[in-house]
Amino acid sequence: MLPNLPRDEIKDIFRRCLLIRRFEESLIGLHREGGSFGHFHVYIGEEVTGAVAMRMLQPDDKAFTTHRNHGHLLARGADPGRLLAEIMGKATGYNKGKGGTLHALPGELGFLQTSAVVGGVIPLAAGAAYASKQMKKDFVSICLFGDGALEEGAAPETFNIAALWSLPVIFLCENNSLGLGERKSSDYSGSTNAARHLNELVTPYGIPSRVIDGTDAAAVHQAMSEALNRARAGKGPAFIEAQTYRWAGSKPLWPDLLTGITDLTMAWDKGKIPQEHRQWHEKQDPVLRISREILEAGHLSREQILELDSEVRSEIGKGVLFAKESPLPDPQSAFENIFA
Amino acid sequence: MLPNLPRDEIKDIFRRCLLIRRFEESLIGLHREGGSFGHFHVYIGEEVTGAVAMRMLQPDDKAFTTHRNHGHLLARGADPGRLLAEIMGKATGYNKGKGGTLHALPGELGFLQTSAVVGGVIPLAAGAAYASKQMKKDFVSICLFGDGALEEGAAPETFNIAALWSLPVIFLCENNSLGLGERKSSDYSGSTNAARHLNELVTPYGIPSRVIDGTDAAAVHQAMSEALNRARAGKGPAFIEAQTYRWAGSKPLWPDLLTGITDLTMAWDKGKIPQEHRQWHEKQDPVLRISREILEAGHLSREQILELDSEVRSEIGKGVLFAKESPLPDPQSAFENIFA
Amino acid sequence: MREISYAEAVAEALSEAMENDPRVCLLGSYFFGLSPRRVLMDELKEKFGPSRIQDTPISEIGIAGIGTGAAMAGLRPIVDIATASFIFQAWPQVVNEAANAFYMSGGQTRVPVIFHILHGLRGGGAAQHSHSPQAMLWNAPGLQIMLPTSPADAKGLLRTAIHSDNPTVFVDHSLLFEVKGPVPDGDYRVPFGQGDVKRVGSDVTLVATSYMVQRSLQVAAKLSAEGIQVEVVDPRTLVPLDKETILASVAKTGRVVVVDECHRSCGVAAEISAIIAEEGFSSLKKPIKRVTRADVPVPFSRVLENAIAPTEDKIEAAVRSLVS
Amino acid sequence: MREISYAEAVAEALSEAMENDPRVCLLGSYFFGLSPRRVLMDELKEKFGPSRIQDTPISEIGIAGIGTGAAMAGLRPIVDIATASFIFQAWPQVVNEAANAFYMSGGQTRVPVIFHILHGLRGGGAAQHSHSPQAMLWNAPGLQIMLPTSPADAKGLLRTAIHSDNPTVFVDHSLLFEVKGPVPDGDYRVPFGQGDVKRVGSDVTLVATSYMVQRSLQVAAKLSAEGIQVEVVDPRTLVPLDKETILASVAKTGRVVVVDECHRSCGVAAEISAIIAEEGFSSLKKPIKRVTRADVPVPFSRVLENAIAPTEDKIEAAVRSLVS
Ligand SMILES: Cc1ncc(C[n+]2csc(CCOP(=O)(O)OP(=O)(O)O)c2C)c(N)n1
Ligand SMILES: Cc1ncc(C[n+]2csc(CCOP(=O)(O)OP(=O)(O)O)c2C)c(N)n1
Ligand SMILES: [Mg+2]
Ligand SMILES: [Mg+2]
Repeated sequence: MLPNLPRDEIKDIFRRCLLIRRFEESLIGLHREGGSFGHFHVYIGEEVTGAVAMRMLQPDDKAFTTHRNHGHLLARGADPGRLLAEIMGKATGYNKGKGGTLHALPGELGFLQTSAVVGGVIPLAAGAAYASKQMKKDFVSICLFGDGALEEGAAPETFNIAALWSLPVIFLCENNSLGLGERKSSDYSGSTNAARHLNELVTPYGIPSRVIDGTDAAAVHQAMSEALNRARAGKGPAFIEAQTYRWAGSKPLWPDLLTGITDLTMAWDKGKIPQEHRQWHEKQDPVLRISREILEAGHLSREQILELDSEVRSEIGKGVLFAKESPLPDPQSAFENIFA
Repeated sequence: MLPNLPRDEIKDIFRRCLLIRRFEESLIGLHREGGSFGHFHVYIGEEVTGAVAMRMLQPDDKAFTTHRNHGHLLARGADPGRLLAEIMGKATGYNKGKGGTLHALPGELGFLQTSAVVGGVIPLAAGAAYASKQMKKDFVSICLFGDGALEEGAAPETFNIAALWSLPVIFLCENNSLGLGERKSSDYSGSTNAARHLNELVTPYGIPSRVIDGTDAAAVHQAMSEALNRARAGKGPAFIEAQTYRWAGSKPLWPDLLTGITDLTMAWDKGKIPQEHRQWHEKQDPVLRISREILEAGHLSREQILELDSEVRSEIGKGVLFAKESPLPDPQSAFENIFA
Repeated sequence: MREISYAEAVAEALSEAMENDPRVCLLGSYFFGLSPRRVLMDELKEKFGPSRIQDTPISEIGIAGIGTGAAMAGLRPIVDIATASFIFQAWPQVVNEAANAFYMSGGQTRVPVIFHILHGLRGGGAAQHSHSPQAMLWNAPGLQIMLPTSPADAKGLLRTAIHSDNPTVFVDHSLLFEVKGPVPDGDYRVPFGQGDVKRVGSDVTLVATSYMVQRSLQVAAKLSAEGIQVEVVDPRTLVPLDKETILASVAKTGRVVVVDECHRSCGVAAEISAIIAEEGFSSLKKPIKRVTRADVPVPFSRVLENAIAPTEDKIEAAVRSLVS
Repeated sequence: MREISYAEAVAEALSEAMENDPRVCLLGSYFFGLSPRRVLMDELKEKFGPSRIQDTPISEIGIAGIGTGAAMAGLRPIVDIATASFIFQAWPQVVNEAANAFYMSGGQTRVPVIFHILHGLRGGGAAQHSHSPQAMLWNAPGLQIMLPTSPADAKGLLRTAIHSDNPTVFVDHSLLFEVKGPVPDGDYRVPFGQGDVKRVGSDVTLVATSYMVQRSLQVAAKLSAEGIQVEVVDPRTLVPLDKETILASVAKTGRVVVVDECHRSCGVAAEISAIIAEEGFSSLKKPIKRVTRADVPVPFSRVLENAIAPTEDKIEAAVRSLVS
């Protein structure tokens, strides 16, 4: 479902979804072409969660994200060119090529740390919330992390403290393990948790939680509204588990565009949906889902959707060009920024 | 209440309680006299939990304990002399003077590690249980730890794994924070947990738990029986929270015999109970409580109780003598036992 | 100048910093361990209350991370880990989050956090409570490391740390608490990266850190009576390190003993020795000696602890071996 | 003799050990990381099943502790931490429980556990995935440390580790997986504490560990053409360390470069340098040089990573500086 928001805002959410999807597709393409930018993770399948949640933040709210950050950064307004440049290790990247995909950080947008250590950002995000409280500021802190982070001890330590000190922090756990069993062989890992319901892990600490379908824009909007209100009212932390299906292209090594470059016309033309990955295109793909919902609600026509998409594609295209043409950093710059 | 056991066994439990109490009292006395044996922690107030639980173990069950270990070791049969020698850093101590109070370890009794790192033994104990399962042995593993350990991330990580792998481990959490508020100033710490009920921390993982009065011998016996049966039947871990009141003499620095050398006649002669610490003597002291219960049940007469006590005292006295007369280790032995 | 104890100097620095800047706060309050000086912390708590001096659960990785994240968002927290051995619980946050944040963000995220640890052999701490993790920390770039040894240095360095935008580890030692010395008035600071020659001498250089400076001064005083003039160099901070002061002393004496309380292998003394062996080689007249904690887990019994510790006897013997 | 790859040699050692001893098992199965060689692990899993090769949650301190506790109770587990940086999560269990157990129990509790880590610069790992924690581990007495560099050493050392009653860290490097070499048949073992001269030379000694041995051999081959004869010494284990082989080589050449991938300060090279500066001083003709990773968090971009890495160019330059 769509949140009850004006058309412009819905369009904006949709635009962000497309931006993320087209960015990731381009990235996978660039890697195929032989770009060497280390192991990376894409946000395909989780776009709606990020697009809805991140735009609800105020400019001075703080955000913390993980190895699977591209969607979060783009959803909050990161420039695709500078992000891509960072992923390609270029001097013009957000981190001057020092971070890469694992640590890409548009600091000007209120991101404070992108940590590739599973669970690493959980205490950090609570810390920013602690700062807000101590300095009597209004900002809240949002912590984005995967289901796997709940297997790390840093998570419950932080839940305890965040609850004890009523910190204005939102724990947004993106559980992308749906459709996976336990971790298999050297496969990319899925949740390995004895807890049947991950949100119950915060219940003993008295932290309220919501379990939502992360591809349902209305649900994300509703859960975030509640959590933000709670945090801003000084009532303490909240936990949201946004469930999404694991995209088939998430491979242990490199993401693989198994489901193809997204064809938005599949949203209204079922005949275009191929037999392979039919579930994905019909039910799980959040970009196709929100396209259908927007059509049905009459916010945009088919043509308008395709037009928006081509705008987005050309924006991404410019970003790709910018990143490709950007220079590599000066080797000597490796010795800068060790200390402030 | 007393467990439904033959008189001899009840007497044995009682004897262990007395042994622990008299040991700790002597230790505090020795420290007063100027013994220098580092910071130590006593088990006063928790005797019944240890005395009942430890004697239920089979010889090849494995046990892991903490900085507050004296009671556990003695309850499972440690020699007071060798334990005291260890605490005094003597060559005849269980660890040849290398461990001291914090790491005292009668290995021959199935203790594998005494860790003074809060939470340190929790994964270790699950590990011994894993070994039992892997090697298709019957032994179970018991993990003794305080309420504070639940604030460490190692605890939930282990609960998750122990549950997932159905490990034969018993988590016996001795919550001695009753009667304390949150940790105060530089006071000895009490539980600082947002969870109102500590046992609920294991519930999400599907680990069954019991909350019991740790001074109630029958309750300890019942909870341990269930947990042992479960573990031996291959049904996985169990969690027991044994609640006791914090003994007034637990100081941040050195334990202080604020409640005096225990006068067992207070068990039947209320008139002897002084105004100060009345609650302790009347309600909280597990040794006085079990004395009263034994009297009431007719297992032992007043005289028999006092006789047992004086036997115990003389045993402790011998231990003290042994420890005092034992030699210090040869300085060169510091360089032995680094590797097996 | 006023003479006060090291512990008082630290407490003064904390008190003044908290008065002057509402962003300065403490997470954890065992700054003075269980020493008698912990009354100083009680006084600070009285003065500033729990909103500024926050007691915490036993959750080192959580608290270190919260301090780090708070620093990223503009607070200037001092995270008190107390016994240094338990910074291991916080290791991922200290060495992999706090230390890396500024660099890996390309200079965007500043982390003005201080981690306070009480390191070293304290008598009976045994294997699990006696660590000196400063060598491991030095191997994690991005952290500043201060190890004051006098009241004036303690106050002046702590002030510098509090005003720094970088994560700093305050490597403290409870055996220093009662050391007395003159402390200047006013808002003086001791800059990082500036070593101090704690005693001038011409025969042998003793490079020592933290409590080992005190031991080295004792040995120097004793040997001076015999005509052996020992120079005691105290780097005061490891990151940044004042190599020049060390190398200048070695250039003068040609003989050097490095004294340090870490375990020997890859300890602080190893690094200082390696620097001298590379950059001060031409002035060396004798092998570089190290006096360190032996590569042995710390035993409990005092006689054993002593056997593995960098004691005055061992420092003295090392110096003598270079001048005989 | 058969020629196989390093990765195959490791897989053989694991397979044979699990066949021969039901107590040997694996906790975690990213032994070959995400390299193409991970098919070897898939084969082992096929052969031994999940009861012997257990996948785990993302819970390093839990798993390291469970491996340690299991070892205490008689199992012989191999705990695979995979990327070395995440052994920091397990730090308290590795350095404060496993390392200390035998000693602090006065020789009662044996801990036959192996921790496997993939360390080092792997190209694009950036600040949080590229650690070489062997120096920090060396500073924690009670741990054996092996760093094989050839297929034969890998198999032979791993066998020794599996039969040892002490905790061992297997410091592995994914850039070694494809190195090929002869591997003897049968149950041979490579003893711990016995270094290996990987190339004989008379002019300069290169002491190198892990993947740096391969780089050093490249440089030695190149310089040999110019008449500079470099001896490459590979200690193979840090704990125990074969000082004799290192010192004998230095006695012969009088010139030494220590090469190592840890961050510079308090790294492995620092320790080896300090040992030589103390015990091999009289044979030194030149300062002891170190080529290490710089004291900089690891940057992502390859050009930057290269700038801080101990590359062949830098090794060559260091050697040349000693012979010019
Ligand atoms: C502490 C730590 N352990 C292991 C890893 C290796 N690792 C990288 S991503 C990943 C899976 C993370 O799963 P999840 O948190 O659910 O995020 P997802 O990738 O599914 O979005 C693992 C195990 C790591 N980065 N950090
Ligand atoms: C990891 C760690 N952090 C801090 C300490 C210091 N410490 C020693 S005992 C203790 C309190 C432990 O409380 P609890 O686990 O409830 O045990 P109790 O002493 O109450 O029996 C603390 C914080 C420690 N030993 N280990
Ligand atoms: Mg996930
Ligand atoms: Mg307690």
